[in-house]
Amino acid sequence: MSMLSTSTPSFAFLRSRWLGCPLALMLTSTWALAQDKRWGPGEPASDYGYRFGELFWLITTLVSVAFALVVVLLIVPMLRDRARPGHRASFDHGKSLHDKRLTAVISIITFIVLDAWVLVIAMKDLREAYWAIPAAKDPQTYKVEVLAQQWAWSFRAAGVDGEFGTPDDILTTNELVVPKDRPVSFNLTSKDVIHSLFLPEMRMKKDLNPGAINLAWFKPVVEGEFSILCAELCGFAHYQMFGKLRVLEQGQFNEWEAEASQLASTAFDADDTEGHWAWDWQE
Amino acid sequence: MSSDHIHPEPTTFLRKHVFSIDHKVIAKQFLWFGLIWLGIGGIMAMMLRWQLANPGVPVPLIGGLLFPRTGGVIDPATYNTLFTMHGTIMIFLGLTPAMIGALGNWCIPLMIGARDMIFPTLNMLSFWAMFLGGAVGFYSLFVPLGATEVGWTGYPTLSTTVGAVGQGETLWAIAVFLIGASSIMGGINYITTVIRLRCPGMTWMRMPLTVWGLFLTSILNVLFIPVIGSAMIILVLDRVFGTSFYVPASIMSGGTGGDPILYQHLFWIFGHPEVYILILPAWGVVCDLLSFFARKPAFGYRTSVGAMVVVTVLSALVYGHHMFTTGLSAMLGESFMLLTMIISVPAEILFFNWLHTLWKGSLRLTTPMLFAMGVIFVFGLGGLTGIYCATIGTDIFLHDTYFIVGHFHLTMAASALFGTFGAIYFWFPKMFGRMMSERLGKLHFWLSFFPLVLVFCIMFISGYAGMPRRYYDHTSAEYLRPLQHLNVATTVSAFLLGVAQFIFVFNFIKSRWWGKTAPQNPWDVGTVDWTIATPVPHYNFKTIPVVRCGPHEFSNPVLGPDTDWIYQTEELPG
Amino acid sequence: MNTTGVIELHGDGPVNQAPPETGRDRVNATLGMILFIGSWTMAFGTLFLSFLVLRDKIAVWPPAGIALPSAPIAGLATLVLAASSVFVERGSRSLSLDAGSGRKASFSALWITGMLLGLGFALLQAWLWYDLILAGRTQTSGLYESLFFGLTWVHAAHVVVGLFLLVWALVGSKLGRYGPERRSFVSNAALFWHFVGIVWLFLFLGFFVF
Amino acid sequence: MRGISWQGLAVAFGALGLLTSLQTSEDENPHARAPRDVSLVVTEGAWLRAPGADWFAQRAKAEPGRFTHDATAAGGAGGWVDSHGEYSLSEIEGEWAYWQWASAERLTDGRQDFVQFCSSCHGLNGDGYGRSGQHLRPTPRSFQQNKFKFTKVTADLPSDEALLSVIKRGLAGTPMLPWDLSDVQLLDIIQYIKSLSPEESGWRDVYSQVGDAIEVTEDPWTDTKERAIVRGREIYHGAASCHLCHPGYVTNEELRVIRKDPEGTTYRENLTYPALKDSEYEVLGRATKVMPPDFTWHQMRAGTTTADLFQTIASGIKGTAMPQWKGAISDEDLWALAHYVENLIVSYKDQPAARSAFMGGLRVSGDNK
Repeated sequence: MSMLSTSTPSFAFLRSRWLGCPLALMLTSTWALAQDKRWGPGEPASDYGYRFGELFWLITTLVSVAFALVVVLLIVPMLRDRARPGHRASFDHGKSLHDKRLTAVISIITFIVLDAWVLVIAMKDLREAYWAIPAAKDPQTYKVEVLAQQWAWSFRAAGVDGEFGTPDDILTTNELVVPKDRPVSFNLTSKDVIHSLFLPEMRMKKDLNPGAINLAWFKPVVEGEFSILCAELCGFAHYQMFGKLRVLEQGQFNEWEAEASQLASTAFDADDTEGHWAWDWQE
Repeated sequence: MSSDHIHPEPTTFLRKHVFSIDHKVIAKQFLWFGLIWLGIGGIMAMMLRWQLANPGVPVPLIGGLLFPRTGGVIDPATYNTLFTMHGTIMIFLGLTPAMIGALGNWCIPLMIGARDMIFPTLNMLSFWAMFLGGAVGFYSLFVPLGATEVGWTGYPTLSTTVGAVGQGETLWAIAVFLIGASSIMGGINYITTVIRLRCPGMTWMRMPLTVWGLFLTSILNVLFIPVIGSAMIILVLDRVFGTSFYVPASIMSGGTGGDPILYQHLFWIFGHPEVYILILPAWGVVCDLLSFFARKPAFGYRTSVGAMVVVTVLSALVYGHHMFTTGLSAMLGESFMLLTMIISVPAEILFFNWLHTLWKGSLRLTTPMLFAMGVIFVFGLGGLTGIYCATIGTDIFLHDTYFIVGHFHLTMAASALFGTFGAIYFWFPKMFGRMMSERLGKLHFWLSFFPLVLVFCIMFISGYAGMPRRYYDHTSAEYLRPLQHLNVATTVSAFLLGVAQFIFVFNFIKSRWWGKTAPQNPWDVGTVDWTIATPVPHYNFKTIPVVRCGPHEFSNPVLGPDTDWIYQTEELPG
Repeated sequence: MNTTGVIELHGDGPVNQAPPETGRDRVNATLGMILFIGSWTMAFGTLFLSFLVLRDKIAVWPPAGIALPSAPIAGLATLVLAASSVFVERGSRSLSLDAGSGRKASFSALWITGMLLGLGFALLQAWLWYDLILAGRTQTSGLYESLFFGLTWVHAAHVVVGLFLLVWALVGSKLGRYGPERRSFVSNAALFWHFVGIVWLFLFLGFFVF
Repeated sequence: MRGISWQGLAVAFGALGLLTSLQTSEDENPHARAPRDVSLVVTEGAWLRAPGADWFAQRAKAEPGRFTHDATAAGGAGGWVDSHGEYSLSEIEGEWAYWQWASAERLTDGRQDFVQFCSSCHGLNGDGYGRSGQHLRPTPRSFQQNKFKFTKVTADLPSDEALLSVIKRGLAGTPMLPWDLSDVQLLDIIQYIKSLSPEESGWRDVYSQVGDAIEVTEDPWTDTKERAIVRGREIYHGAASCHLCHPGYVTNEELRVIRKDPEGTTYRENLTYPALKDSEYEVLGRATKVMPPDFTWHQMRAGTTTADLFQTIASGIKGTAMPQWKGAISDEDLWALAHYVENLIVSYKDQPAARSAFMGGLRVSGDNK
């Protein structure tokens, strides 16, 4: 026994930098790779989109450190404390007051560093971004009613008159056109099964439940064409339920809206009641 | 009813091997049953991976046999069936019997010094209910329109007649109900046995942690499986009798209808505890195996037990984190986020105790030990990535992507599977009276470990890149096309992982019949199960043992320099 | 927990003759039954939770303008089931009181009365359904009917199982399988029957009172 | 004892089930029918009208050995014989016609795939009233009306190949997807769809015609695309009068020049917008209306290459105001039209700036808003 307690294990390799360097290298190279479309979701295109990336990489850093610690504590005994003749394990039930205190302290530290830190930021993100649905009354808010079905998206915008359920409502299938730099607010529901509206570049996702209306919003800050995917299993062609999101600069968007409204009025068939499906906007 | 009452040893084949009420035979039945289903589920996974890496290319070797109509190509319906049945099979028919059924039946009576389970007939019924559930699930593959295609979560309205016509989904619900009934029967049996049949001296704090894990799992089983049972009954009522519990009225037409979200709540009230149902026995086994092979007492036995109890309680309160994008209210969302974060504390305590058990030990890196250490690695990876999923800010993007697939596979699938493997390698000598090959066992571990980590870590990358799960073909959407190389890499790793399992199959079968005869106690371990002869005699203990010390008195200085362990039935010297 | 220490193997005793029940066996059996009832409480709790959630979606409760199940019949059924539970419990207790005296007559009379009352409940339940179906309301008619038929069916299935257990206990006692010396099955059957009664009480309160 | 009570239980539950399932209320909304009892088996095979001899001549080339020409068939007129026995030639009321036999097994396979993949929109009976087809415009086809819009064939009814290519390509801008199913599955589904046509019409009617794909003739304008566009513009606004339904892409002034109309002639209001048109296709008891596309705005359902456009224009859109142009104008002009339309799509669709400059220019200068 005495042999055990006096022998000092060698931690020399821990003092060397060969453990810390690869970790830092791995993290940075992963981050760098993840900016590529082949390895990550690319640059965010909505005003709150950056929040996902920041939080993700904060968690990644914390988690990497914690996991590296676990791996080191796993590998060191494997290398150092192998059974061999004359070697005897130290006898420790870990039930002394000191051990209990150590457990409590480490628990509190990990909770604060790993969880509480992230929690505080997440709460801030939720309050400031994801759950801060813009007011419907605000004329800046661009409102879209989404009716999903197996396996397509139908989008209804109010058109120039700003009223839903009128002949000039702009109806599109699998294609959504929105103005840049204005908050886009959704009313989401489904005809048949549950779908989920996933705008990866906007970092937005929300389920569409039949029989209920869900709310979601985002504010595009980049012009261009983006993806719409379905993120809730909705049947065989779930994988084909995608659409196109076009973000237009405000002037172009106004022209587009006027023209689309005009075309919609032209196509309006007043007798076809079953073909109209707008509902009262919900907040 | 009671195991104090002794039935004579059965003589007919039927009584001895089929409708046996002996817990050891039932444990073996569960083990074979579970392993066969794990194999079937694994083959399904391989087919899924094939389709994802090579969309629309016929499956090699078995494709032509299985899908003759499409020339071996997996069509979208078959694909959905495959991933649904893969999930269902792995959870309900693979891990549940192999982990809880086999391990529970084998370990609980032997480790607490009992002659059998307290309700042996109920025990037998538990196996046959599960068998029936498996049979119904298997049969559903052959009905018109095939087995269910709506994901193992079976969300309505996709799982009602709105989205799934045909009998497949109904049969699936019935199968899940039967398997649930089996788990409840087993759970009642385990709990009562642990409470009532511990041998003299086996106090709660002297029980091996394996038994603790199984005991807590049984409590979760008894409390939460009925929830899914009821959810399934309602689903069948909706599908067969035309009620509208889960079928809502349309927003446009107004009217009063049911609520599909109700099912999600019910499912996850069960579903989250189910994760812990699968992982708690693995945790218990890991606690024990680490101590056994580090030749050190399990560090912080009481805090480990406490942590597992806290996890058991908390597991019922965190289910909402599966529904962050469903449209939970802000208050509910934030509460569930906080609660989910809190559950990481007991898990962290367990990690601390495990790593501390290893520290300054005298490690015998046997196969069971490697798998136990593998669980630490794999569960560490899975558990830590749970933080991304618990945080709503990141979960909104990651929900229903491959990130989630990677996360839950590492936590509940890979960890539970590694725990099961460790347990099989460890108890095989007692179970079958023969040793498993250590050399093949270690090969199996290393050849499983690296591909497994690779498979699910690549999934984290694809998930971070926004690749949704349950897609038949990721090359159809423009956004996902650049990510296809990740799919190919995952598939290659998955195939390596699959091939490595043949080593286990070979080792298991060869050792079962042609292995080296096992000594009574090959691992130098002191728990009660190793005090008896191999093979274990009828009714285990000729006289009920009396326990005089804890299960982990390794390297105790009072034992003297010649030995570092002691049987639980022996008094510590001095 | 076993406190007696070493227990010797019984060896090859007579096979078909069940040995007498010890107090320990009774505790085991009751503990198992309590766990089972706890489990089933979760099951019915789930159904009741669903009931509360969905009931909240119905604007006016009970729905106006449609045929509803008759509250007086349901009330009568509740009383009948409660009475049945009382008789069954007294029957079950009479066994333990009779332990040693060997009398079984009072058990049979009480038990049969409880059983017949249980059957009466089942008939009243059937009457409730029949009435509603005659009025043209079935489980497909709407959410209220879904709830009413769905929940009462699941409950009725347990009533049927409960009645079966009561009959089984009675027949067993006649055959001498159960008696004052072996009464775990009888007391567990009674426990189950009370559970079925309590579930009905909640359904009754949910549908007809509140 | 045990047996009796199990039987009793089974009978009780059976009776319960029967009692309650007999009473199903009939929902008024055809979209919301509860599909609890869906038949998945077709018990009878069907004889379906097949295309003509030309189609067989082509098939004979594709599948050598299967089809042989027999000069004595059809009462001496000559005809094709299928060695597989699927197709046959028979006479009804003096008309010789090719028929195709779809066996009950094949229709069952088709039925099951149809229920899996198609019924959510097209309805479990193929009547177009699927739950997901609710509120959907354009409406999903009912397979009981025999009106197929984008088949690109010479007659009213499409051949198997034409339907196959529609299903595989999908209809852009609608929920009709490009389906990733094997040809075997799709052809079974197609046979099932054909068998849904009512007795004495569509594929079951001896008098109906099954058309083959419009042949893509050689494009005479390959080297002279500019001239084709100019020529197409003249045909579009002149001989073919496309602007009556589709938008006119000219000012009133220019239109008068192209049509050689006298000064002061006026044209329809909103000339640069399409005009809503009636169709023959009925939904919930009334004929639906169809919007002819504005090529600079709407998505083309049946492809945007010149060959696609050539075929679409040539065949017309069945059941709508768009007639079959093949034969009405020369192939050369059809190709010119295709080039003109393709040019409109390429130059202006999804290009807001270019389009508003172009359409705005037309609108300010004329009286057509």
